[in-house]
Amino acid sequence: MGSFIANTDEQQQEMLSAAGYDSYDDLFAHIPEAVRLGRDLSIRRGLSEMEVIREMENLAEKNTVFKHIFRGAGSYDHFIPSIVKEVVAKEEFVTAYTPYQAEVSQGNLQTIFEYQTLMCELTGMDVSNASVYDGATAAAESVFMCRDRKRKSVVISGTVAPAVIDVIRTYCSGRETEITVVPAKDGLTDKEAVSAVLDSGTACLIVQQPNFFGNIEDADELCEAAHAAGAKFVMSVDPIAMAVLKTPGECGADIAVGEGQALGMPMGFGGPYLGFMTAAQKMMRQLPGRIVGQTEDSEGNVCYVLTLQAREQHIRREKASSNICSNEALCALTATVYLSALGPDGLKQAAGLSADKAHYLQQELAKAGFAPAYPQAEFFKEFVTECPVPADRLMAELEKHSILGGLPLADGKILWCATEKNTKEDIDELVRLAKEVIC
Amino acid sequence: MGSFIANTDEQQQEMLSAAGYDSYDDLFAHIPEAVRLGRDLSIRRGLSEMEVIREMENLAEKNTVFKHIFRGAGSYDHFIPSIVKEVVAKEEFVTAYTPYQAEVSQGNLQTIFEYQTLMCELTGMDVSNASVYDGATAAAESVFMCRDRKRKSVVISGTVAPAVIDVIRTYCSGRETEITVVPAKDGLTDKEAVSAVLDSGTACLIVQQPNFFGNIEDADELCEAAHAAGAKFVMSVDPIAMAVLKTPGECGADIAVGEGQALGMPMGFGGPYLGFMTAAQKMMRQLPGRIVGQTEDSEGNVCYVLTLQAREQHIRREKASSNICSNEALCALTATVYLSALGPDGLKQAAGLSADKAHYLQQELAKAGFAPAYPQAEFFKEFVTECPVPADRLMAELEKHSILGGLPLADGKILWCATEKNTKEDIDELVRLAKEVIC
Amino acid sequence: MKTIFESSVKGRKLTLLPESDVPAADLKAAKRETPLGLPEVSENDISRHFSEMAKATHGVNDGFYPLGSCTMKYNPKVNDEAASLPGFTNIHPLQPDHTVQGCIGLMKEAEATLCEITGMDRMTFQPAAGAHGEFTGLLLIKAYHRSRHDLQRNKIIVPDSAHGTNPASAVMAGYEVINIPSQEDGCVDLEALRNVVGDDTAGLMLTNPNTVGLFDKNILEITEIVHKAGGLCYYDGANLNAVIGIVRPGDMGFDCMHINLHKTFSTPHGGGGPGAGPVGCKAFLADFLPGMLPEGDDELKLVKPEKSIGMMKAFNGNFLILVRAYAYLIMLGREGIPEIAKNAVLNANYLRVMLAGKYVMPYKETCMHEFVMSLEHEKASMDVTAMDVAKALLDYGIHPPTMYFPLIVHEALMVEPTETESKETLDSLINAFTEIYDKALEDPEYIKSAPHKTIIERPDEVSAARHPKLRYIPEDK
Amino acid sequence: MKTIFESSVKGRKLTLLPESDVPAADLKAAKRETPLGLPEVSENDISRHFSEMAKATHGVNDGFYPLGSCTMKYNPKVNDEAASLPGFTNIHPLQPDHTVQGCIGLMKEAEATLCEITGMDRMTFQPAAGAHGEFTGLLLIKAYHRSRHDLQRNKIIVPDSAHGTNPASAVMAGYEVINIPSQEDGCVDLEALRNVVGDDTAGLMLTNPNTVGLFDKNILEITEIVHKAGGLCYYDGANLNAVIGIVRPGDMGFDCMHINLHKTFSTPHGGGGPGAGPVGCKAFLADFLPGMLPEGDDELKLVKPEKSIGMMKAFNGNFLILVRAYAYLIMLGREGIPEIAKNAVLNANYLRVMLAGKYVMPYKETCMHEFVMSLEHEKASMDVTAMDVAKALLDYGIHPPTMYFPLIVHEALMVEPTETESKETLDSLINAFTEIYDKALEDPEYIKSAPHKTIIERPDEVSAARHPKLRYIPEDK
Ligand SMILES: Cc1ncc(COP(=O)(O)O)c(C=O)c1O
Ligand SMILES: Cc1ncc(COP(=O)(O)O)c(C=O)c1O
Repeated sequence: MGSFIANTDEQQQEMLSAAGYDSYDDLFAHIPEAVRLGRDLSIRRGLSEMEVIREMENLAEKNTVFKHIFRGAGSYDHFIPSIVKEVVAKEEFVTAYTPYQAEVSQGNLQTIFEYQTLMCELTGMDVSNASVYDGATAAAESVFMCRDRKRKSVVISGTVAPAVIDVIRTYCSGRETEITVVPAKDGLTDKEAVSAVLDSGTACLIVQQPNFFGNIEDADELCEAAHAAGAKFVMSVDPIAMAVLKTPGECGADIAVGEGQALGMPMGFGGPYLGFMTAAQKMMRQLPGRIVGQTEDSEGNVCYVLTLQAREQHIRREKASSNICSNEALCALTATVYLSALGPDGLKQAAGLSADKAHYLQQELAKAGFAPAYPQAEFFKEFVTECPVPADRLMAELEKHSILGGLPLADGKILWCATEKNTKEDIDELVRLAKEVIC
Repeated sequence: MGSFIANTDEQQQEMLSAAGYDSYDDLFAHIPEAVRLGRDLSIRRGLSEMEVIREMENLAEKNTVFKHIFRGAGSYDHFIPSIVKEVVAKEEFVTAYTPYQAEVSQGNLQTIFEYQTLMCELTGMDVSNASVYDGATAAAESVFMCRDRKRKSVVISGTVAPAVIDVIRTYCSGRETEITVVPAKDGLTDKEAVSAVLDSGTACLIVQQPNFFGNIEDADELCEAAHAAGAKFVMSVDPIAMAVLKTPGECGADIAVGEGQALGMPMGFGGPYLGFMTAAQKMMRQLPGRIVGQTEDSEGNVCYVLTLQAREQHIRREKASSNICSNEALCALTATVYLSALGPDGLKQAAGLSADKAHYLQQELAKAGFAPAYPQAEFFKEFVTECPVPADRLMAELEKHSILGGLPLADGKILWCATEKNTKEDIDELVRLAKEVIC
Repeated sequence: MKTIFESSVKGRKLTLLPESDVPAADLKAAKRETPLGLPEVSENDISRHFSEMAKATHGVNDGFYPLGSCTMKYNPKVNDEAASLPGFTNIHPLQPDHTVQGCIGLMKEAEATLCEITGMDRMTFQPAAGAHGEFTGLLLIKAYHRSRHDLQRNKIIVPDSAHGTNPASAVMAGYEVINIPSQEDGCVDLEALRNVVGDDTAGLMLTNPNTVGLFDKNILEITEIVHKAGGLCYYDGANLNAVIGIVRPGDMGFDCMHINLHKTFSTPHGGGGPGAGPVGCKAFLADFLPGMLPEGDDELKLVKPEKSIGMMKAFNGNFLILVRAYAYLIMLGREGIPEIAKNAVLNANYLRVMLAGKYVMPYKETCMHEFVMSLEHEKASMDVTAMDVAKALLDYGIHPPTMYFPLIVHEALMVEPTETESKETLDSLINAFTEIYDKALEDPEYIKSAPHKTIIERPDEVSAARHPKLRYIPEDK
Repeated sequence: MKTIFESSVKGRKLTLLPESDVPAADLKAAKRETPLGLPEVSENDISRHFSEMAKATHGVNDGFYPLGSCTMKYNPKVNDEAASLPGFTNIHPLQPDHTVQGCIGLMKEAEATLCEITGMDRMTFQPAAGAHGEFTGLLLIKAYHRSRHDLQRNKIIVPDSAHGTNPASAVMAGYEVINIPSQEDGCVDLEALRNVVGDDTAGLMLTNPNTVGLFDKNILEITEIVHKAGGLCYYDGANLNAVIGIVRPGDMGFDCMHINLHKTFSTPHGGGGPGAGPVGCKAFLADFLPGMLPEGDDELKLVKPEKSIGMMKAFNGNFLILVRAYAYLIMLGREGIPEIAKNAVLNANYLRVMLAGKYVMPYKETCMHEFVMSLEHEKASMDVTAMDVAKALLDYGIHPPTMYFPLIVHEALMVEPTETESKETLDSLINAFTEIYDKALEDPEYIKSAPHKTIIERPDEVSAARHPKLRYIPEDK
């Protein structure tokens, strides 16, 4: 059996006595018999570390690690620089708690301050929080920021990722919040239909950029439509795309949210990921979660603290803007190091390469007989094609060559993705195999 | 192309000017034309980090990582606790230089002091240095510690690992040092033959414990023989075995050396490993390499420094006890953390389990038709068997099942090894396969 | 300390990505026009900057961290090693089930183990933290009542000693919060409870041991009162470390609950997350669980429960955190798990008794894994507050206990030593507390102006909130 | 700081290894009787102890490290990531060749690349460090002369400015050392050299740039003089960073040489190793190389050269260090390699010129990657020594330059900034040096008692050597 108990049996006895107890039975005597388990847990015997690592390796080996990944849909195989992994593995960062004690947490606090700055830079917004659970919960929290007594309904474009829509629905299921999902048109937000449903009860319009199908929305127009109805405009964005596309700030959005996984986090079967949230200045006090601010100590030194806590659950309890307590701090640090390592040129390069590869893949797939599903739309690093055969057959063939193909959609189409990690050679191989399957 | 140059082109220009140079040509103008390369290096173009890591992964994949390893012969597949890897990856430990500046190197110095203590404890000797390159060079350096004007020859038991003997030979090839290797008898040191060659010119007798064949030598008797001839007695030992076997100190050895790889270092295709050297007090000033000592600072605080430097090349130059400068400090730290993690019980357990598995393997192999080569000898975690078929055939079969079998020896025998990592199940599988091969 | 932005030099960069090997895509969409203000630095700059940041951060590796309600135990490194295996990290969340049998298998085993430990029947791993789990559990309760068309149940009862997330979660789930006062000993006032339950009671949120560290002996009565009124009982599992292997929430009458893997199950806190807050429930609630649950024996698959409340998070939750917790679970196993609770409780009581000589313990009973001390007396007599004592501890290299929580104790310091701390470490805290007390008597100003050895003095929190500076702004702007 | 032994508590332990699943072996051999005095600690104790140790160690990640002759450049993390791939770490050194094609392929490529960089024809990766390489090279020279039955060549010529390892290595190889004085500029005195060469000359050991950082312009004449006398020329490659991609030792007339991968090729120093000191040589020496060399095209194998001097180390050298260097080599490539030398030289000259205002530079010429300053004047005028200035730098978070080397310059400080440091960092050193100088004028005692901000003051080295305490001894012993 493994154990991380520090005290030896002897020490435990000594301490029991010192605290006035005969034995552990005595120590636990105040717990009513009726609720005691009174038996051993019916779980396996404990293992030594050596056995644990062997068993974990065996489990990991039961998963297929694909060499070439052409699937995105919310989780992306971007390159992670070594320095990112090195920095975020530092024991101090890994093991600290939320920085309640500023005097011994300046490093943690300052990196969050840097994270907030980076997220504002990326999205073009004024203020940022210190992270929420993931991109989908970030979108859901944004609804709560916009809702008020008068405006309780939400309009979501049908081009927003289904998982994000699902989470928003679930989050809103407790409080009466009417959700209208406006079906997509040709892989893009149906602007007319959206304008038609926006009204004086609409708290916000939520749009994704690039959208779930990889297509680039005309965000300016959608923002105008939302604002014309007095609703807030929320954009859920791919942070990598922010290096090249018009930002939420530039589009006039009130809130920007998104999934930060692409900024240095592994796919990890879905988490931990990073939900980021930035907002226009006027919405600062509606932001959920931790926020770090700069201040001075009693000697006048610049320093950092958790601030605006009057929004938070531990102060406001049932009146808090959100219930969030622990967030995804280490993921926010990861993004901070990633963005520092890439820098402006590197992030533009990552964005550019992803777009280049995706466009090349789309052209080659089209030649091979996989027609683009939305030829009129412009896309970034993801796109949808038709699939002349059942998608499963194609996927099975690709899997044999350690390729994870695009995501089969419910309508038989496929959502492909490329990043800077996909080489021309790999793309050509994929296309060759795909061609074979449909011949 | 990759680059780790900090300064931008602009900064470089600025600095060139500030230092009084027009250009890089100007900066290098003093180098005679005749020796300048004057062309590009004929090597590959530089890569980005992403390409580098992909290429390194491809190379690594061209190697076979065996799941089950039954080969030792100087490099051992012992279990490495996670905490060991975590600690030795700390950037400060990894990137510092030799601790010349004690005031900012107390951590490094103190851990070396702890390492020295641990090595003394393990071997039962009085003093230790801070490491040398590996076990074989440690053995070779021990010869130089023993040699003097009168005693210039070395007697080595033929049961010492061939690689160690080779290195001693090479090290001694520069200065006239007669080396006599006394052939083994039944897998053990031939005591009579050894006694017969020891004489007043013998600087030292070198014996390995357990020896290359895995057998346990009667070190006391050999020590007596060496001392009787006025020679020093040097023992090359397996550090894991020290948890259970009589130590060099207990046997009366003058010097103990050994390969420390088993103490937490990966096999790594041969290095970096750890040469350890400990000695009786009287030989302290003959030790080669760095040594750390405890002292006090000007305020009376306990602290640590590199000491006894009068032995070293940077002070004594041609009169130094050795030329060693950089050693294997991070490996010494690895051993320090490993031994702290295992503790006395853990190390005894590692030793005991290795011996248990090896003995089980030997018995099962014997039943399967692989007779022990040295049935009279007692062994620790390695042993030699006969092999009724060409060893290559057996190895090829085992390889198919991801098993690295024992080391085929020149005489057709096989040197097997087991550690705590080999389970009964794996051993039974190996024996089953081996049996099949000879049927 | 300089920010990373202040090290930026125009044009400085790393060389991470290759040139393109395909034609350039020509995007016509509206482009970003604002300059991208990311720092331009070298890898060396990054290494040094974040080394400096790490050194200005107190981790568990730097010393004792007896932060009450947070279970800052030692995080075994084997957890991290397991979670960094490429067979876990490089797995896309939307891979087909047959390619992720290891992941699903791990979820299945972890679920079975944690259900046995908690006395629950099924569990979802989607929630990313404790608060997220609370919200999930409350939605389960809501779905349950709705499924029975029991629609008037719109109130959640929460003791005033509860963690702030409880009432906040209840509101997010669309409930009205009914606060009930605690008794003097922090336990539930049965009378008060009986008075508030009714056919509008959706449920009760409770943690046991409660937030002052005491085990509520009336727990079976409490849950029965709620059940009798038709409500369900939600267990805030943040305090599971006290009872793990000894008492099970399921056996205390709770219907659903969350677990903080980042507390009891030793996954690191990461400076504020990521954690994981799996939610377990009794069988009758299992059909409502969110996300995808592992099913099957040989061929495992992820299946969405029939009447699922939906999705609490995209994908499968903080899976790599679960990997860590699972490594910990299989390492400790049957014999190791109860040792946690025993030693956590012993360590807390040892400290409590040893400190009772100098400091006032508002509760004299045996505590569980943590206890609360009150500095009310010190504040009155020497004008030294809980905050002052906490800050003075910083100079000993000890992270202070939780301050001013729970709200029902004045000048509270809440101490949770955890089972991974040794007697020597506990004694060092006793010593520090004792010295601080003595110093406070002798020279209160010294304590009131603590800390003295940290890189900054006490920060001005008021002006931070009054004039929020939430991002770096370059000097030239 | 407590030693790990002082945290030991009898019976405390980790649980790393399983119970045995086979019968216990019953060893009859003589057993260890002395108690095994290893510390008994928890994993938590280990984490905290070594965290404390790491924090008391200045690494490159903590700040500037301009240690002359040591090339303390930034070590890219991608090197470490590559070297931690299981396909490298979990490889037994005695695996059959067909199972280690990746390792041999890497050795082959690394050899080809480093040979092109140095102008050598073949290379062994067995030597574990620079000094080990020197010893290897000298044995090659010896084997060469022996093979020609040229047996009277028993002297190695070494300039008095040489690194201490050079004469020490020569002696290990059984040579007599002939020291020749350097000229005032640290360069070889051609007359003195001509005077000592003869038919007892086995060879010359030299580094160029020399140890004062100057490029010896007469290098071709020097190597010719030695060659004419029948000797060979050995190049100490510790200073390769200055000339890499610009000048090749092979083209300067050197016959063999070592490279410090842990200097020029950016493998970390590990607090004093492990490094790697591959030895390259011209074709006529290749048959004597030690260890196993990669051969073959498709099916690679490791082959021992025909007349090999033998083995310098068990197995294949510090292979995982070579992996790091190889990652660095392929990353920089053709264009990146010469940038190293250019920027290393530029950074050194920038510092040299900027510091020349206050400090005396004994050599006024353009330096290469490092330069030497002399504090002789300061010692005479203010009684402030090179050591004092070095210690004062510690208070700026800067690791001091190498002190008192080379021996031919009095009160020497040898500064090597490396190419990975930025102008801002160099300016911070200039600023520190300037402030120290000014402070020394004003208050020399302050500088003489520096450092003031480190965890200890200057240690008493004399008593350390006089009463050596080389291991921890428990109080009760
Ligand atoms: C009693 C209690 N409940 C709930 C929570 C919330 O957990 P988390 O921070 O993971 O959301 C905490 C955490 O501090 C807690 O102490
Ligand atoms: C000029 C010179 N030669 C040789 C060496 C020896 O190298 P190593 O320490 O790797 O043995 C050094 C290292 O300091 C050096 O500076």
